[in-house]
Amino acid sequence: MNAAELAGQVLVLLGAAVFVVAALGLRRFRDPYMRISAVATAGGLGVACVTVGAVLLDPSVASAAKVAVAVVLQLLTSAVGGIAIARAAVGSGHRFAPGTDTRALDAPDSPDGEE
Amino acid sequence: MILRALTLPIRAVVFLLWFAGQVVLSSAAVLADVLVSGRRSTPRVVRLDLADAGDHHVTALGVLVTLTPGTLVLGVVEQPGGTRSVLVHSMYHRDETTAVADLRDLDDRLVRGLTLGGRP
Amino acid sequence: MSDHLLPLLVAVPLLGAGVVLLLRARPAWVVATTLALLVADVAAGVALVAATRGGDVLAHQVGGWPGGIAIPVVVDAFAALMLTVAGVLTLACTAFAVASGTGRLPLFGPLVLVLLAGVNGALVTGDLFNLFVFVEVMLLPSYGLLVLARRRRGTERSVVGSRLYVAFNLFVSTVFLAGVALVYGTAGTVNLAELAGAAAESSTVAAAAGLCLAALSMKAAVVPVHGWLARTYPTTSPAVTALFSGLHTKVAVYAIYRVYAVVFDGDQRWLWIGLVLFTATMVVGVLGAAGEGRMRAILAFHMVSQIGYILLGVALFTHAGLTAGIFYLLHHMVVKASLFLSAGAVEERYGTDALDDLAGRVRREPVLAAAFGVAALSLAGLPPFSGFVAKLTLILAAVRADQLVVVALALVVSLVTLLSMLKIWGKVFAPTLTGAVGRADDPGGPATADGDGGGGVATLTATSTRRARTALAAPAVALAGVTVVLGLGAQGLLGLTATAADGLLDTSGYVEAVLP
Amino acid sequence: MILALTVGLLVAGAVHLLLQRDALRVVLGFVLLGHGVNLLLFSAGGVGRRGEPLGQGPDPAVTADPLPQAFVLTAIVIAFAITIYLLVLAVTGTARDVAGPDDDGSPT
Amino acid sequence: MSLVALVAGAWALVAVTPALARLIGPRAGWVVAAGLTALAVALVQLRTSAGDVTESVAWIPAVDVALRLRLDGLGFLFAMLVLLVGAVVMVYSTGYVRSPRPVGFFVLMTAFAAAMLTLVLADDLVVLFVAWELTTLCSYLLILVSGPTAGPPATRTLLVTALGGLALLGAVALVVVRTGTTELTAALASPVWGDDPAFAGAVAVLVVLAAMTKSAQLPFHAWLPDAMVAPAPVSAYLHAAAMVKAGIYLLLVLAPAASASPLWSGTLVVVGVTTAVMGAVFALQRTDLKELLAYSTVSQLGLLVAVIGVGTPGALLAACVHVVAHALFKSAAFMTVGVVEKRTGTRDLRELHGLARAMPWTAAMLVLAVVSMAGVAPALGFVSKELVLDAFVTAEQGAVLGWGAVAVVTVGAALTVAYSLRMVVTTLPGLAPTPPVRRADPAMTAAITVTALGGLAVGLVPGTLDALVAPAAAVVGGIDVDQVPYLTLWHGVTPALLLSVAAVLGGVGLTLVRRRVDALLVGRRLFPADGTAVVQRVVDGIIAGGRRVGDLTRSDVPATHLAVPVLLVGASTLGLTRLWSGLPDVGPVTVGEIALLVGVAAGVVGVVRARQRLTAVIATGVAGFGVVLWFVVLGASDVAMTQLLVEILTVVVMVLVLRRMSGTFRPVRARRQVVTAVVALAAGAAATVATVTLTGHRPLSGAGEFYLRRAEDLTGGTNVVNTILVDFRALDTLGELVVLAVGAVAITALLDARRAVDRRSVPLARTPLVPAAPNAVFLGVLDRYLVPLMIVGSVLLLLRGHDAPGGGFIAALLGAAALVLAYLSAATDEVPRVERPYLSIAGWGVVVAVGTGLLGLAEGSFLRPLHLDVLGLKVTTALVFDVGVYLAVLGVLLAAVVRLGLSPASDRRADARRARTARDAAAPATRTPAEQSGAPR
Amino acid sequence: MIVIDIAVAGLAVAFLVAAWRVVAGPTPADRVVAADLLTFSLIGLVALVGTRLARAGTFDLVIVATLVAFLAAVSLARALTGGHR
Ligand code: NA
Ligand code: NA
Repeated sequence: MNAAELAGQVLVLLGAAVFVVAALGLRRFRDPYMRISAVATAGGLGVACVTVGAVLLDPSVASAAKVAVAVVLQLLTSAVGGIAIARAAVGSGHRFAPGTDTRALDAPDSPDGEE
Repeated sequence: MILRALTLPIRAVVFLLWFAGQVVLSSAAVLADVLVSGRRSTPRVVRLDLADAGDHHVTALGVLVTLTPGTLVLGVVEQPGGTRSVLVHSMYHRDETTAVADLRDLDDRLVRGLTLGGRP
Repeated sequence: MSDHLLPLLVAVPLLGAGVVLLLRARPAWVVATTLALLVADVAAGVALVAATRGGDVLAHQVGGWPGGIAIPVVVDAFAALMLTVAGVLTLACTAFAVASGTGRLPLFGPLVLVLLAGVNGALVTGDLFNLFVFVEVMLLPSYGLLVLARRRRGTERSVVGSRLYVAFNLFVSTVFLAGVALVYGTAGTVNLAELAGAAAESSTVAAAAGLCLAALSMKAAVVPVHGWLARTYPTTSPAVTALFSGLHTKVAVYAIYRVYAVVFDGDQRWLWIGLVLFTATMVVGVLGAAGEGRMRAILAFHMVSQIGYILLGVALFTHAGLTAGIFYLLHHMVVKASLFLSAGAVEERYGTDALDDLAGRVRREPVLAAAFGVAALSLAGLPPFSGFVAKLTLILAAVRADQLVVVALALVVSLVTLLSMLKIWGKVFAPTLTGAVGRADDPGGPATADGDGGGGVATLTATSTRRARTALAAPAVALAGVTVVLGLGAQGLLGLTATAADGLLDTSGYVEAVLP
Repeated sequence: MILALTVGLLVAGAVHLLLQRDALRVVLGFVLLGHGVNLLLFSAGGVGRRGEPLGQGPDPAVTADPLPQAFVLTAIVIAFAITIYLLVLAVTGTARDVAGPDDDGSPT
Repeated sequence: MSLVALVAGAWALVAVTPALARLIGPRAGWVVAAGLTALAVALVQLRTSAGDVTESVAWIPAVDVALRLRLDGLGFLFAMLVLLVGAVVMVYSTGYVRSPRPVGFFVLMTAFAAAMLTLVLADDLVVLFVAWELTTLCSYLLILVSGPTAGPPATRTLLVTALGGLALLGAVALVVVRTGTTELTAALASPVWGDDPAFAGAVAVLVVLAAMTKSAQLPFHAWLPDAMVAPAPVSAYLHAAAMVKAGIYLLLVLAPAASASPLWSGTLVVVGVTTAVMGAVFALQRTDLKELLAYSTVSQLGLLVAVIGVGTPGALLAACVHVVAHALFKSAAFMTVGVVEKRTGTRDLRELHGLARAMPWTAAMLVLAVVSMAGVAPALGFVSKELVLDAFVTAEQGAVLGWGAVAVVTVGAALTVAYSLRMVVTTLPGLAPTPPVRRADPAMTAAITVTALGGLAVGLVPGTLDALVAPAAAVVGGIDVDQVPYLTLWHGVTPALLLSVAAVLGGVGLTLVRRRVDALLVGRRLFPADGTAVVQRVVDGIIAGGRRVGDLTRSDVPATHLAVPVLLVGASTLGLTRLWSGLPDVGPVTVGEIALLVGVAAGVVGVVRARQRLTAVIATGVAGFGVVLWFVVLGASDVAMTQLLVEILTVVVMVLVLRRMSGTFRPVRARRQVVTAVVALAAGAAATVATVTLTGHRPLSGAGEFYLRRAEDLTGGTNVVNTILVDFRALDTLGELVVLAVGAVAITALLDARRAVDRRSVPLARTPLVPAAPNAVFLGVLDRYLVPLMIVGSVLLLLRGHDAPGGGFIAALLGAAALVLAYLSAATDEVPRVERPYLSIAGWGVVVAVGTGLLGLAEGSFLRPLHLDVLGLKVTTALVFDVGVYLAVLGVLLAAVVRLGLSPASDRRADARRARTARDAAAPATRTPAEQSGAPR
Repeated sequence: MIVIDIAVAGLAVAFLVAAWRVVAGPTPADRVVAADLLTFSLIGLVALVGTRLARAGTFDLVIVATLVAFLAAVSLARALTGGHR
């Protein structure tokens, strides 16, 4: 077993762990926002770990290049997707878990809710 | 200026490594929470003012904040003057001040690590 | 015609569809191009009939790949006849659509040309999966045609009908695809020629191909899966109903004949299933028709009934039966379209197709009355029209096959057919003969707006001019003329359908043309 | 065997949805039905061989039958077009019939 | 003149009638009469020139049907009746018809004559049937056009007679098939009749049924009186020579063969005798002269049917003579009644009086007709009735039936005398009617005179008829003309004469006590059911039953129409158990596969149980993702990629649709849930059984192996699936791209014809995050980089599809995703970048693909890919073909996004206008936007 | 390869938990988040299974997935607000 393969195995397992944690978060967190937080992280980091790990297990230049592109894309898109869901949740009136400090959302300059 | 261009790759790598470390650290908090109950967080929404930050800057910050376990960008608020802030949902900061400070730190490092000429 | 030009039957209408879609800002060009292509299609059909009347089978491997690998297009007498009649119908219905306004909508031309391409493709393909594809190529434009109406003039009914139509057809197509999958799973090919006789030899192939036939039967509206047709056909514009009546179920019927002849090699073991189902179709359809109160609803149920008649030919699977069935099929395509078109002409003029609303209002339409009367009598199988020859030959074939119960039911059904045709004719058209009947004080304006008989139907001011009325009536009259010609000159067509039947009884010509 | 069960599962779900009155459910039923039939097509090619039919000189002994794959590609795309049309159709008409008739069958 | 020319001449006469009637009005009757007379003359010449004349013209050789004509004694008799009575009626019509352009009337009457002529001259079973049906049609139309109330009776007439027509068709089919010929003479001569009693019996029953309907025998008699709404000339012709006589002719012509069956004779006698008596009783009940005459016809035809049933040479001669007698007196009677009605305005016995004074000549003629009808010497009716009675007396039918029949016939004859007398005893005497009678029309009078006097003249010298009726009787009886007895007025005192006298006495007696008879009969229902009502009830029953049949499927909900096929297909899977040949060889069951099954199951269960639409959509995606993984596992990268892209893009479109729907499904009743669940599980089980039984049991298919081994040399591509798509089976792909392109057109057509329902309005929470513009920043930045990247990726996928996963569809789906991103990332619903001319794009897709395919013709085949060298680069036209695919995909997706997602300017303007009008009209506030977009009320 | 199997198991768990959350909700946003995790799990699974089975198109599929999967997330987010951007 070479270093790349070892690294690959570690990364793959790490990535899987991130997913499991995200799944736990999805299961246990109390409101959509916490869940989004967990999922967006997993989407970025978990996918990155898993794909990089996978390519290390069966390395090739072409695959590596593809994975590099894919990881960057994934980090960007998963985060932006998460933000979009979060804002939509706020806009559609999803409640925060009790105890959440949401004063920042009660800004007095809130304009009228038209597009 | 040229110097900054030359050092950009190094600064970027340093920043990314730092960020990776941050991610690992924050993960610990999340992990500790979800493995036990998922009810240990102290969630809050904080506002981080970004002054005259450009679109790329706002986006980068949003992405990084969101990728960090425990924090999540909820959206952008634009003041009448054109200055923007992001609203961030934070789960594991003790209080608003720490949260804003952490986010401010991230923002500063982001600017230092990934730009040619400071805040664009 | 050289064999390698056969794919043009599909390619030319498709290219035309693309072009007229690009030309849609110039409606006159669209109409002219569409009609020109339809005329060319009919001409090609006639040429193919001439080329195949001696029993020859034309085949071409699309793309020039080896036989068994390429998708073959095959034209024998049966296919050539179907191509011709389908072309004639499309032309007639398009002419009617242009006269009634629907055909002047910019999207009508592209849709109808793609429909034609799909029909042609489905008729000539020698590959089951490709048949699935071409059926879809027929269906998609049909979905568009179903709702086609002037801006914001579509009706609620047409949308609801569309939902049912699309859902049902999608379901049936999926079942058919599953059948194709199972045929491939059992026989390892979807090439009809390679499948020749496979279902007769292997019961697993028979089961798989049976699913294909089941799907085709549903598409053909065989009882007990007939209700969709009766519900959806009346919901669109009259021109489109007429078009569909001539094409869709008929392609399914054609495919049933083809698949049973080639893949099952006319296996006698399963014919009883067909006899039972198709006889039931005959009976249920005609009863349904008798119960309806709108022209197009009556006609739609009649389609169901007639499908039963047509399919009896394949269920007998004798030379006489197949000859009669194919003759019936072609005759029915013409007559049914003629009926829908004359009913449609009335509907366009008076704004409704409800018998009670129309009673006594359709006066001074002797031409339409005659056209409808002729076609109705033909439908009921009365001499001297083509329907009589169709019924006679079919009944002779059934008697020869000792299916006397079927004969008895077929005869009773034709009586009820007559009854329901009289219902329309007597209420809507008949009083025009004397001119003495009918309320002279009735202005003949549109009936209650709630009639909502179908998409885009409205009394067009244009139809009140004499020329427009002639244009509206002409297609129905022309097709009614065809049924007279086919009745008195039945020999010509019967000779051709006999050749077509030969090709179904002995498929070796078909197979050799595809797999030389 | 498991593939066959998957086919059955998808078909069961699809049929359940197709027998509902709601237009969206019917569309989703068709989506599932399409999946089921696509897997059936694969099954028809024989799923004992699973090598990708790519690259030079694929070994027919272990490579998947490419023909069902081509069939499925075609079927997916056709179903895609029709699904989109069905979706549009589902929201055309009046608000009343978009909501679907009542379960007791009162007419639209 | 040949027979064919004769028949053609008759139809030519029909063809010129419209012009004639239009030009010279009712006087056209003279021309037609002349024409018919000329034909009769020609017929006489043909008849005298030689023996039987036979001619044939091919019609439908495929089924051995020819226009075979034959002139024998029977045909001659009936043809003469048809032509001469027709001529007389035509002359009568010139006076009767008042309409200035009576096109319909004359055409139909002439056609009636032509059809009858064809019928009686036909020597082909099919031609005979055709002519039979033509007479049916003519009578229907003649009745129909006669007046505003004629519709229902005409329909009933047609239905009853068409029923007989169908019986005849059945008989014809049986005879043709069993005897192997359609030639009537040959078929009748076949030995099959004697050899196969079942066949002969079946034909006999069918023929009798046909004749019963046409000749108005009980219980099919109702239509004839019903048809009395027709004008007098029509009735005269219908009753005397045309319609009803067709049934008699049919019995006569088939008698030689069908009498081989024992059923024939018995049935005919029983039916005929019953009808004769009941018809006479009915006639006695009527006060309307026309109705009386109609029932008289029923009765007389019954007599004819019965005597044909007796079947002896004497009986058949009697039948032939009575046909002539009946033709004469019945036409005279009807025409007279027509005159009476025209001139007095009524035809009710109770109102008519003084006709002898008012119109002495006509009254005299009426008396002559009535005398003949009553069978009183010296009219022809007497001669024929004597023959009939004699036939019964001398029949060898066994004592009971024979003498019983004689007795009943005699009673019938007495009743006939009674109703005949009844026609004159009250109408002729007395004062002339008060309203001034109209002037008599010479033509009408002449017509009546000819027939009435004809009956008298022939009765006085019956030998003149020998030449006409004896050959006919010979044909029917299958004997020589010499063996047919001669006709005489006086046979001496025979049993028949005694019976005749008894009948007359009885009739006179009944007339004397007619008040008491009337009290007994008039207005009373003698038959369990009124025939007309029965027919009407049957018709109504069929219609009601039909409505119920329609109700079974009267639903627009797809579920109703899908349940049946699902059940049928599912149930038929049970048959697969017989084909079980063990589990297929698909390798061992792995945990991975089970996990896939569980994943798909999660999705399926999720969508099935979903209460919210959003849940259902996402759960469907779960199942879809499971399927994508299946594709990866099964070695189908292209398919997996396509499925994934389709899955995502479908979700995008679904969301565009979701926002126009309510958020949750309507609750479904528990019982319905259970039923659908059971059906669904059965269907699923069926699918699994079918998959296991019918797949996986064979080695790699020949085609599959061919592709794997040969694809690269033949096409140059190493992505075998893609080579199938763009090379080997490009026709499939062409169809598929057309489906996509037309999808765009169909969506456009739909949303042009009818607006989509408006979006559901979701109130937004009042937060600082509401403004869209500042929040578009993230997607906006992404859009700047990803859209170009997607387009580049898309082009790469397109270019390399032949050798690696990719190709037109995948590329296009990615390109479409770029457009979707552009749409999603915009800050408003107006997205100029997306607002592309999707129809043109779709159109170009088709044009490019087909155009490329046509280039292949240069290499010998449509869609044959060409390999070109462009600047040293090897290019295949398959790539250009893929561009067409690409454009088509873009077209359909753009259509959906633009039409559902964007708010085009025109819509916004329309919405604004609608809102204004709604406000201006001060419409109630309850009116929702959705309703406004609904159907115009 | 056992490592990949373990990782696949981990991702499969995430997939199933996400599927459960889609059905369980309770809020629409929860379902949308779950959908997001579903797509991420799918991408990971494709990478792992593809590598495990040595599929040539594995990373092409991954790239395409990363490019388009978030379109579903954004779309579904729009579904929450009834289409408001
Ligand atoms: Na986060
Ligand atoms: Na049809």
